[in-house]
Amino acid sequence: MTVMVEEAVRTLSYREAINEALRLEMRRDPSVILMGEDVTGASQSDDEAHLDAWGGVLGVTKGLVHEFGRQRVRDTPITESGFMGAGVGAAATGLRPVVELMFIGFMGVCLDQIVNQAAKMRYMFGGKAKIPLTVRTMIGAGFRAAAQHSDSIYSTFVHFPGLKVLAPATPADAKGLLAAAIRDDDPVIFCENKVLYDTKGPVPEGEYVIPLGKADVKRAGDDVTIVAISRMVLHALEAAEQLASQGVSAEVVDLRSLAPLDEETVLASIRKTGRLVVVDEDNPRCSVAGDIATLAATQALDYLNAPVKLVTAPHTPVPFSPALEDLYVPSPARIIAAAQATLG
Amino acid sequence: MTVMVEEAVRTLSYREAINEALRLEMRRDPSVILMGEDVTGASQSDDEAHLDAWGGVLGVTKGLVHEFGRQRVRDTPITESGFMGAGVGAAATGLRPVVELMFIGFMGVCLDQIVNQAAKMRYMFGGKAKIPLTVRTMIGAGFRAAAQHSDSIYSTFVHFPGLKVLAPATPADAKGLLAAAIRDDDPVIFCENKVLYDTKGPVPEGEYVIPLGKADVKRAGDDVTIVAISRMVLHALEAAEQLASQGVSAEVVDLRSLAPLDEETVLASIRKTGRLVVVDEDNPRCSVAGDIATLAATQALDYLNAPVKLVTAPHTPVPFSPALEDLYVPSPARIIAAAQATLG
Amino acid sequence: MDISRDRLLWAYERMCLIREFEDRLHADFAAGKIPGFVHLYAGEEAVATGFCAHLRDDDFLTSTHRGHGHCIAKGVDLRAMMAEIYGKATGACKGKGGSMHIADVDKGMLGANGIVGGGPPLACGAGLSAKIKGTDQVTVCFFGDGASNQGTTFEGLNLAGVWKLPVIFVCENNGYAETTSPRYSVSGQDIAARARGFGMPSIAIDGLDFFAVYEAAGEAVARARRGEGPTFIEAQTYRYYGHFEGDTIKYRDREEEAHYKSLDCIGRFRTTVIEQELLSQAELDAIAARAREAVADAVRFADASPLPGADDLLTDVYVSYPERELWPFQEVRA
Amino acid sequence: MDISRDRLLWAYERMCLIREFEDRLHADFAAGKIPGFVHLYAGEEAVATGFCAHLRDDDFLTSTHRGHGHCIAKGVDLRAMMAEIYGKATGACKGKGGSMHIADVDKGMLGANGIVGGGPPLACGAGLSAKIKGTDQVTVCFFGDGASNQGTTFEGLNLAGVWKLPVIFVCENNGYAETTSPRYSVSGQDIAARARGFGMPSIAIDGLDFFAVYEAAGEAVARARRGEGPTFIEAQTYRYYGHFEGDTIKYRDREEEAHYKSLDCIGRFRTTVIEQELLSQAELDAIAARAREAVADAVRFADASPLPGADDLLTDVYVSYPERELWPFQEVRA
Ligand SMILES: Cc1ncc(C[n+]2csc(CCOP(=O)(O)OP(=O)(O)O)c2C)c(N)n1
Ligand SMILES: Cc1ncc(C[n+]2csc(CCOP(=O)(O)OP(=O)(O)O)c2C)c(N)n1
Ligand SMILES: [Mg+2]
Ligand SMILES: [Mg+2]
Repeated sequence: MTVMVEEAVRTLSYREAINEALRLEMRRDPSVILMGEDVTGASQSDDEAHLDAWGGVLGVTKGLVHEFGRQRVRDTPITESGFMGAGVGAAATGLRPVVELMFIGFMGVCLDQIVNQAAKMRYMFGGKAKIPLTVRTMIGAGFRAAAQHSDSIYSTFVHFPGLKVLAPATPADAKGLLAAAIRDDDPVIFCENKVLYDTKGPVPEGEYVIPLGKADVKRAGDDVTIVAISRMVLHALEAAEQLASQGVSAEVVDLRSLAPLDEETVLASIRKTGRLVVVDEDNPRCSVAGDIATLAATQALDYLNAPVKLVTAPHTPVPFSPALEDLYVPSPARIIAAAQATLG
Repeated sequence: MTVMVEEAVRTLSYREAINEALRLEMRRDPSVILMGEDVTGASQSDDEAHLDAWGGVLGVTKGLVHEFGRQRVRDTPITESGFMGAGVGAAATGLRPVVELMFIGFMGVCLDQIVNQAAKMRYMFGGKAKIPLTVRTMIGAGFRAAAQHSDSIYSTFVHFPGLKVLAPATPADAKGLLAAAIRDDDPVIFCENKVLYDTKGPVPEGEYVIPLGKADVKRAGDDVTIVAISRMVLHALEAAEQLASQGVSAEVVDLRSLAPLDEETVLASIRKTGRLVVVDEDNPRCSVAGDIATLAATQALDYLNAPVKLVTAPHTPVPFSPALEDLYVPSPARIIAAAQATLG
Repeated sequence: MDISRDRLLWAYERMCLIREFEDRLHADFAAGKIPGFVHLYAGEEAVATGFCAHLRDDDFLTSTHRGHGHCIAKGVDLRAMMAEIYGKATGACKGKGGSMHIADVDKGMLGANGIVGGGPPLACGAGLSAKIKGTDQVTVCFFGDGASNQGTTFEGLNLAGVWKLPVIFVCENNGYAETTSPRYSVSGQDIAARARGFGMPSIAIDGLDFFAVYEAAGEAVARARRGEGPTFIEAQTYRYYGHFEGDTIKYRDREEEAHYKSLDCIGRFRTTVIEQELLSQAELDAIAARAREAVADAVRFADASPLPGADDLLTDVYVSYPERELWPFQEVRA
Repeated sequence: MDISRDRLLWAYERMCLIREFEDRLHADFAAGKIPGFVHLYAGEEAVATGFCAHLRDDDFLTSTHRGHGHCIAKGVDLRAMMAEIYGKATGACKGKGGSMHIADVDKGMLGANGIVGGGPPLACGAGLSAKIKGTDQVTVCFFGDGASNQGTTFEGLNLAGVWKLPVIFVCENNGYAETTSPRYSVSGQDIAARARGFGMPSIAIDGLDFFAVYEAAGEAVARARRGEGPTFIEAQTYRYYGHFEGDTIKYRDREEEAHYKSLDCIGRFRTTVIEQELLSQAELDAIAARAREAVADAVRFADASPLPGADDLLTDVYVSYPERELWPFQEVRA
């Protein structure tokens, strides 16, 4: 799989970039189907006026049903185990389903189909099945959506062998990684940060596929490595900008692919800077942030000039009150303080 | 909560120790109830001969229904979300339920009730609920039970704020920690390693409660710290024994309480030995093993004389074939090799 | 109608409070005063009120994302509710839960719930508590037509049936789950009939008619109190606003909305009690006015209340937990 | 009976193979030759066989922890099955799955499944594939009476109904889920009636009578092939051995077992076909003998096969993944 940039680069929102990736992959491959709750809307109605009434709860799949029809763009009843399992079964029998789990916090009503069926089938069957399933799901706090609709608990999926897990931070990465996820022959969890949907950035036109498993150095630097995930990449870049004005050169590594982990890119940066800050909006116990620290402790110990610093959400559910939620999400200020602490 | 040893110490199996803890807590507190699939058996039958036909799939709850009756020891239909949620609802309204999730690998069919309801209710309700729920569940590979019945995926629960997670390695710890779990006012996941049920050890008679959140140094040593969980504690002790014969003094720290983590005990040992090996039967990504490495990287870096070594299961499901499963579970030999590697 | 004057007064007051509360939130959300996902109950007042009219403070109730009406009917404090929705420290949940998680366990209100189908298993647990303690407490489990498809709901029905629990399952069929009608999502089309398959009495009623709800609820509650097990009731109703605030409601027609509004549960209640000379217009007007004032007061209270402080972030996660483990591995905190 | 001689011969052979396979495993488990959890299908042969008699190789089937019978009826290779149960490299799943996960996707056998209720959603997916590709492939979803209570099962029924999928849900009611009878666990007591609530044809049949199964299955499969949607069939049957091998079966009486064994599906099949002069005793005996030999051959094959090697531990997790990420953070591997 290679990166291909065919046409000019325009500015799209993260939402538009995802929509475009879905559209292009559905055009390219008739076995790609999309399903989830209200991904079009009003499936009971034959009235044209009702078609695509929602296009997804936050409008990400808007317009697809017009091009691909209700066969391939399917609203589901509220039965996540049912339709997630249907995605797994369809993947095992020749389709390439993209299933929307509206919020990642709903994993609990359908986890078995993801981690015990999709993730394990190939291994349990001795390699005689492949499950080209993509699960799109929303992560991210900051939406004032409270404890059950704001999690970023991708680490749960990362823990399970058999799954790949992606978390793009920019519109371009969202497009390129979603295309790669859909084309991939393994089950992939694709985490969309809902707080990023309206952020904009340059996105290549036409076919654009980013290989899975590659982190991306979003800003080069020499003094300290900041590894960040999803929206935290933006906070890390903001912190790096401010650190620069203080004479500190921070390198920002966007992990992008949480599983597989791009050890090389992370380790190369740590070896260069000798200092590591990990920024993760997920809770800290058994987390991807911990994995980056573990990587350092097991494979780059001799390069570390200072203790590793984690900057994560607390070990608490996401609070509703904006006053608290804003403290919950790692801020640029905390990242700066952590980076400074590594510099002694 | 304190450790209380009231009477003499006898030898019990891990299974018997758990059964005794259940019995004593049910005697002590009428609000303690027990439920799960076939925890007694044959609930359709009034025939005395059928009563307690199973006492749990591996006989752990045997005998309890005779003393406490079918009101308090309840067989459930196969509806894990239903009865787990019933446990949560009962806990919120004044009972102290012990709910059996037969195998931890079944978490996927009821996770929501554990991580979105039980774990978050207190926080979401501003402290106005308490959920004194204990979930007993089996972990552990080595039973030739294949990928869906052999997981040790406690890290999934550790990740979620609001839960406490325990994993005893010895009969005495099983008794003392289960009593503590049942008395605790927060939801606790109690992980029983099925491969340990027939192992025996001294267990205090009568009331015996081990405070939550305390690791236990199962063997003192100076050269290298081996932190281990559940059955891996036995493997670590075996490794330490062999290392001793090679002149290496290994300290074995039994984590016991995975959440909360006993940072003090772990850090004190690392600071003493300067070397860390972490042994965990769970998969390595986003794991408790990673948390221990993270602890070292963030809080004991200056004490580390060698890179941290992890000895875990691979990033694969548990294979069925005994030939493969025996390679899957961390062996004493791997622990020894890792310890030696830290010694250069 | 076998219902006391007091009960009628109470019911009218509750319905007015709910309507007023929701209408006010609708306006204030549009004005940008309220954050997050807010699901309004306006239109469905007769259901929550008709059931809660039969409940005691020590009875239990499980709810949904659309929980304001259930809370008000069960007697949760209006000021605490409004402050919660505003994210204030004085909220029912100290601002930590918000609209989707308002709870008042002391009042038997076991929480609004952001998970569709989250409630039925919990309701079984409350029912089990009552059964094991030998009390005659009853649990009412509200959920939507969308939730009626969720596996957890069926599991709850089965468990309540097997254990003969004092639980009443109330499916509030308001015609839509987000944009999706049960005409599409419910295979077999008949929600109440499905529940009959679980061996419990099950009927569909006009949920826009307070008296129909009151009567069916009375029988179900009495049955549960007598220890005769669960009942299922599909209350057919309608929500006036969008799925959540901000929804532009492109999936249904304005004529349909007008039709249901012509059957408005509060209006019909008024007409009935006036026609049957059970209550006077003046009484009703006074209640409506008081409701308006109570909601205005709640808004003033919420507005004036302080936000939670940084310290509150880490409290209420556990009954007991080492403080440093609430932000493990790091010193740089918020 | 509208069934060809070939079909009859095939059916008898499959039933004998299943019975022989399971009886042999029972003996070999007792002798300590077989590891792990082994759930035997003996007694229930008519169900798997009666359904699979109508299936093509490209039709799909989802199964349960008690999957040997389904596999054999669908045509999975006996040697590969036995080797799998023995944990050998030559097994259907290279020894990685074992008894509870035997699969042969090429034969449309989408796997035995260790999760009770795991199959129905998967079956919907296979049905969806056929529907979207426009083929007339059919999916049969086997599950137990215990599984009939699982939320995922109800979700599968609903989804198949809503999408009119070509899926046949076959509840193998063998009287027990581990030790628990549906008399206790199924609220309402009538599994087939419940499914009717989902708007699909649903009947209960004598699952010990091959011909009854064959007939009901034929109608359901034809209906599905015609694109007319799902059917539910509760096949009432009985398992001869314990829940799993090692179970001492203290939860049911020997008289009950004797009663059901007197209705043995294979015995009744023999009687019927001989009485109706459809097949001869000699033919049947020859088939039974061949089945015995085929199973003995499978055991010899399994016995002689090599165990998987250390390299196999890390293969087949993904189609593609960086090798070092299969044992991350560590060099000291097995
Ligand atoms: C498990 C789960 N799936 C999906 C959602 C998203 N969601 C929230 S409300 C809703 C519709 C619920 O419909 P219904 O049960 O009819 O209740 P109503 O909103 O009509 O009151 C959906 C799909 C959710 N919160 N939880
Ligand atoms: C989700 C889940 N819960 C519990 C179990 C444990 N278990 C395995 S088989 C079984 C009984 C299943 O009964 P039934 O569906 O009637 O099938 P049968 O064994 O009778 O064929 C149980 C409880 C499981 N494997 N998966
Ligand atoms: Mg609705
Ligand atoms: Mg059964």
